[in-house]
Amino acid sequence: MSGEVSQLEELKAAIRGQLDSLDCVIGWEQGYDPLHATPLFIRSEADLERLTISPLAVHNPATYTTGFKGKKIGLVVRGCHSRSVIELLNEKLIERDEVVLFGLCCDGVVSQRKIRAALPADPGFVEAVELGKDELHITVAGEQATLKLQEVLADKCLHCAYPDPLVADVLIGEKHAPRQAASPACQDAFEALGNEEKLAFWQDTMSRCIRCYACRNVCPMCVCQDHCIATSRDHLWMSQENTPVENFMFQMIHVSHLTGRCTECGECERACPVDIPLMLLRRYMNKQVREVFGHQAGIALDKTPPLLTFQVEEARIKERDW
Amino acid sequence: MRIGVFICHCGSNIAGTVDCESVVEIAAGFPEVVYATDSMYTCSEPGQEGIITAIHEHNLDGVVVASCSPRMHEPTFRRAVERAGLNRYMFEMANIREHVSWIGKDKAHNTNKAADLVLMAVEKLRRNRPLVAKSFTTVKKVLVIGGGVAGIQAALDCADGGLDVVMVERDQSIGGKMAKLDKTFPTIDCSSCVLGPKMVDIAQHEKISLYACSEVESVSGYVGNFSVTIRRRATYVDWTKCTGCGVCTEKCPSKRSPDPFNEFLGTTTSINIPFPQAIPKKAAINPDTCMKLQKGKCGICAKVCPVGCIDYEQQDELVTVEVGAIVVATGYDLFDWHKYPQYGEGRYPDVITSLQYERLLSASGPTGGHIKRPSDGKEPKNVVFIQCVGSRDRSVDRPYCSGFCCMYTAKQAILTKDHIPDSQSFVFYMDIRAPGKGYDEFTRRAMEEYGAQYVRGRVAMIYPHGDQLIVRGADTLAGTQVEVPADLVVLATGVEASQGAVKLGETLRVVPDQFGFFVESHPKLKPVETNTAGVYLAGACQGPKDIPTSVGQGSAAAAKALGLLSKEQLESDPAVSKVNVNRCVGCQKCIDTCPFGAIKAVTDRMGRLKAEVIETVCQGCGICTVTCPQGAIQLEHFTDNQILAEVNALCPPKMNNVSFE
Amino acid sequence: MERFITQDNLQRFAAGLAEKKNVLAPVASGGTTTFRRLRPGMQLDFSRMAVISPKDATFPRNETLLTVQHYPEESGKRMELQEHLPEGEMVVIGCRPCGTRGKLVFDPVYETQAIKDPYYIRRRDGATFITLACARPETTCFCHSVGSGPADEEGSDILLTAVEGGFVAKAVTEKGEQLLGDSLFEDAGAKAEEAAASNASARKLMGEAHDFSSAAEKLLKRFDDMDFWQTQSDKCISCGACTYMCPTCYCFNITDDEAGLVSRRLRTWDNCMSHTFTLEGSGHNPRSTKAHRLKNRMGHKFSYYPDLHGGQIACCGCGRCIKQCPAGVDIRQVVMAAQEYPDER
Amino acid sequence: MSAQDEQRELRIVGFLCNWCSYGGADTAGVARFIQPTDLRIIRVPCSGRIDPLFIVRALLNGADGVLVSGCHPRDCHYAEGNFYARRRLEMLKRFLPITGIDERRFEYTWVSASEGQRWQHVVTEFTRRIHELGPAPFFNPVSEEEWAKLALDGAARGASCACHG
Repeated sequence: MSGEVSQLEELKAAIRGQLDSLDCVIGWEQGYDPLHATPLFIRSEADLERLTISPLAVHNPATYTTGFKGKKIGLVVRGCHSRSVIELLNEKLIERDEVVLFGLCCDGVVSQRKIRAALPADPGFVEAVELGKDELHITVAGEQATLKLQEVLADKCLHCAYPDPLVADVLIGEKHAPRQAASPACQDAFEALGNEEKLAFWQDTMSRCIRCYACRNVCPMCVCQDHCIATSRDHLWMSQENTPVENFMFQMIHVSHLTGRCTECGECERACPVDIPLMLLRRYMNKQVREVFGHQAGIALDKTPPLLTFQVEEARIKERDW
Repeated sequence: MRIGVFICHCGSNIAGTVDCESVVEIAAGFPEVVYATDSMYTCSEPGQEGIITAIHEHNLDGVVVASCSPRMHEPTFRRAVERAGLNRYMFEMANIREHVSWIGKDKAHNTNKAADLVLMAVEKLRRNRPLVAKSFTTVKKVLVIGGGVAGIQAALDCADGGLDVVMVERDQSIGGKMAKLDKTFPTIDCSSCVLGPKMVDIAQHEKISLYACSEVESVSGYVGNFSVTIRRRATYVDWTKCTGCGVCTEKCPSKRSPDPFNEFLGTTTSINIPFPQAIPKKAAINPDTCMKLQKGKCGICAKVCPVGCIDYEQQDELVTVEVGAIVVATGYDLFDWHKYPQYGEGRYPDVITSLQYERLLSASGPTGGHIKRPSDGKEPKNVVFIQCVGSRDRSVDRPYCSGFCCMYTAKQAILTKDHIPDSQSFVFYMDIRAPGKGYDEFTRRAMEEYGAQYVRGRVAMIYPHGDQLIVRGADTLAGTQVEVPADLVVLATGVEASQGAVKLGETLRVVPDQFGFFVESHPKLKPVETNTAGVYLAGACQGPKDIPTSVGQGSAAAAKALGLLSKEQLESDPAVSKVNVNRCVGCQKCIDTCPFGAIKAVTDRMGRLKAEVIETVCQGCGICTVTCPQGAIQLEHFTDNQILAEVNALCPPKMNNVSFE
Repeated sequence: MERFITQDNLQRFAAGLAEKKNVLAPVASGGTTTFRRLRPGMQLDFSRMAVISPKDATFPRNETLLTVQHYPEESGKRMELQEHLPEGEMVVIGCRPCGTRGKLVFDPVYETQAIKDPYYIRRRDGATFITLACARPETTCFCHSVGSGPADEEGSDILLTAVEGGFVAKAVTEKGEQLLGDSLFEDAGAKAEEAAASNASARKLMGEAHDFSSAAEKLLKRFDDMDFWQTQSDKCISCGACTYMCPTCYCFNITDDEAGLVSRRLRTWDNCMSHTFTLEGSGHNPRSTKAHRLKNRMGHKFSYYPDLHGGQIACCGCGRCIKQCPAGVDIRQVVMAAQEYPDER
Repeated sequence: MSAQDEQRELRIVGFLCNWCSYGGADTAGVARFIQPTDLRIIRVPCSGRIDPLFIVRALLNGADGVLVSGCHPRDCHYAEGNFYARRRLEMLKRFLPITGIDERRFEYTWVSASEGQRWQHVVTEFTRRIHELGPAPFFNPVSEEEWAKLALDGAARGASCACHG
């Protein structure tokens, strides 16, 4: 805990030093209850005092960068957030000299979904939260609950290969030893299902979707902004009808447009108000991209997304004989 | 819209297996179709008149014709609807012949399929919009790449027709392979006597500028307005001053420079004019062997040059020219016969190529026209010719026939007898291919009058024996094995695509086939056109050819270029990409993926980046449309909506009214 | 009239209703709880407030307004229209007082002197709401700040209050009273007092309400202050989660779908946070940024609507938009920020 | 495949580039190479114009199979279109399994304008494959019974699923 406090102070000092030259710095503060953080747009010393970097601070600040085009801003980034920044830089969607990156070597953030499942009552009734070194002490509906942090970390963190920012101007915290990425067990289990079961799963799951497009709008790589073909008036891509097939069509659009660009920050899944496990699709596509192109989005500067280029001889595309 | 549908019987071609009347009946019920009919031959004069009349009578603003492939008659029908006052893009075709009646046996299924194809066409047409071609002016100048006989002919014809011509030649002189030949078949006339005057014409024609020792570096632009960058290699001689007097070549002490003009049979001086009739007749230094350039010592040529044109500091120079059309005449290279183990892989100096033999025969060659074999300079008595070395042989990936080797082998056998009356020629062959005028008679003369002994069979091996070579092969007609002692073996090495062809093809967007020969637009009807408008082919770069055919193609390509540039203005295809600036977020992905550089970034008045299509450069492939995630750039006539309309026509979305929950 | 029903019997009662009518009830699925059409074998889930509001009952996400059949030219008739007015009855079980009351916002819009929306009116008249009173407020709840409370009966036909072993059911309307005649309901007896006590305790747990009384006026004052709205909307990602989950949002979109000779006119939920909501045909958009859109959403709920409709705030205080916002935008904070904004210098 | 199945046509959508494969299909027609009739061809200028989402849309709309064909790599009329297409289409093909849509329902290949016989072979083989797979299931349940079954299965997964987060 004390480590985190000193890191927070170190970060605040770093931000304070640059605040004058920046339009704002995006970090996190406590949200509507002690269990939830919310993005914080720091413009003054007073704002800076509210900054938090606890594992509850989950939002990907890279999502907001394209909205600040032409202005110079600061971002507090974790490893996965830095990947989004790199991918945006690689796609020339933001300029390197327009972002100052305050990097946090990250030990993982929570999954509110897992916390909800682990708590004795709905997290809507949370009264107090105390952060221990490896655990969360939560008072909910008058009851005390202690959750092991490891057990409520987001999937992306449990299997994160890049906990430390891959690009940063200021780096806070201690770097981690290199780690191997892995795919979560539920991913493997789902992939092992038969076509009929998978199809039925998506049919039912997509019937929950209200097509609010939170998954799209929270995605740092969804840069079409207001011009997504799914909500365009003059395109035949989709009906406005809310049915499983149209809802799934949108997910296919999202995944297709993210091919080789998804940095696996998990924001789409986090943002979904009806808990659709969207990362099943994203992770699977990313796996294919890795296998065929040896490419992972946002892990190195100056890389072109694989669908925007080609090789005359594709080493790993085996065309089928007829 | 008010759409008219016309179902063609194509005689019995379609009506034989498609119930055209039923298709008409079904089509009449399609959305916005107000008129549907059938006709015997829609493409015929009365058929087209029928369309025009219907457009007027029924006030149609869109037409669907269901008949043959649009690759066949789309232009025909577009002209017809245009004659009736419609925009030619308010027309769609359904291919119910090649894709239906000719391939399906079941009439009911065919009829059903034809109706579906008509529905797709109707649904697409409903989203078509009139497109208007843009006119643009053209540069009345032609680039000819390659100064062989095909290129020379094309250049002279274009220049005589009034166009300016830029000729680019990689070597130091034009003339190509033909300049190296001694005599030509079947007339045995002197090659340089025929070609020489034409080469001189190139040099002297006021409309032709010649860039020798030069290569095409890059090409941008589009038909009528190409911009070509030419790299002029440093020759270390100022050609504006050089008179070709040759004093430098006489005095040059470095005499061991390889001599490509003589097919490396001998060596030459570092500063050199390749042959007496060279055009341009200018000296050039081979920097690899020049002592001055290699070691900084010597400099004799500069001292002896009477006009002071030697420049050791000269650099490559890039020149940009604007041209309206391009003729590609890059010729061919010889197959590398060393791949064949049976011919010694180069171990025996007296195994030479046919082109080397030409140089031995030539009076301007390294032996002054006396046949002396390379090993010891002796005059050979027994000369063995082996045909099809790198032709018609799948084992070396050269399955094609090089076409003219049979003829020049016969010619060389005849010339051998002329040069050495007591000599004996043997020719190992597979088949004699002599289909030209006077050709077969010519090969018979070689055998009958000149006593060349033809052996039908392949050679299995060559091995040395004393100062001779033994050629062992099969005589398949006699059914025996033969061994022929030879003083000299001449390989009729086959033709392969010029080495730089694939790279040049990428530059020009002309596709090479699997062997590197450029692919013409249509093998029969468009033999000199390519799929890139304004780029034409002449000579062996399209496939193996002899001299008369190459000359003929040179003239044909010139005629195409002249025809193209005789128009004051050209029209661009309006089916190109278009940017909806409201949707464009300026990510420039389309710019990165466009193969033609047809999209550029511009800044709007708010200072935001936007993509902009250069209409005349855009070729209409649609790669950008798929690249753009927000659909801001749409390929006109093949927009997302138009294609999706076809998809939805085939697989209609289910409109079940089962409520959501 | 107050009756008692056990938990199991309520499930049975709901299943019985579902055989005759459409029943919409909170059902757990895939880790979340949403209102779904109750089908045989499905269990009611009252453990948490459903993520999506029950507004589908009176304002469905999809409504086919009419279908069109096209005919060939020579047939003489070009097209035939068929209206699709909703039929049948709908019972919503287990919605909370806030969600139930939210639908009342629709009435002044869809049924006025001048305009009567037949689709809406039919659905509203055919709908029955069996509401579940809240025993305990969530951190995002603020129904009491918009004139309601955890046991508000407004808009309900029956109000259920959880008590030991089951629920006390109070009939609010005649329709509700009829339903309570079912044999699965028992005499409430002393349970009625238990329910009343629970409701009172819940009210107390709500704590102090926000005072939104000056919101209408103060929001209007900030109308031209785009700096204010830009700051307020900093973290908003301009998605539609808030509007789609909101029990009171009633904006719709009308689109035509077609498949060959059949086409239909569809009414679907629209979302004022989206760019296309106000995109004009010319390409101009009067609400071109998320700041404009957030201003409108707040203004509409707390200023423009109340101005038009007798002070009624177009927000039911359910807190869904706060709880489910991917970026943590808090509607209470935004309104308070406008209210507390210092008056003109 | 029973005789009756062979009789019934399935819905197969083809996307063909104008310069090579559409020409190849024409060549097959000119040569009267008999083919199954299920396929309907959408003509596009280049395989690089084919958005993988067209294929997804067709499959979600109930297509039983989708076949894409373009110029052989290196032979693209637009120089690079099929190189981009190859990447896009390969990724779609590899992605389909996670959706539960049988990836065998989608195939892409290259056929040149001269390969009429090859086109016949491709169409015949692909159509045979689709018939073996049978009609594709609709993504949207079409009847109340199907809706009910789905919703029930979903509800059976219950609220306890925290396997993602």
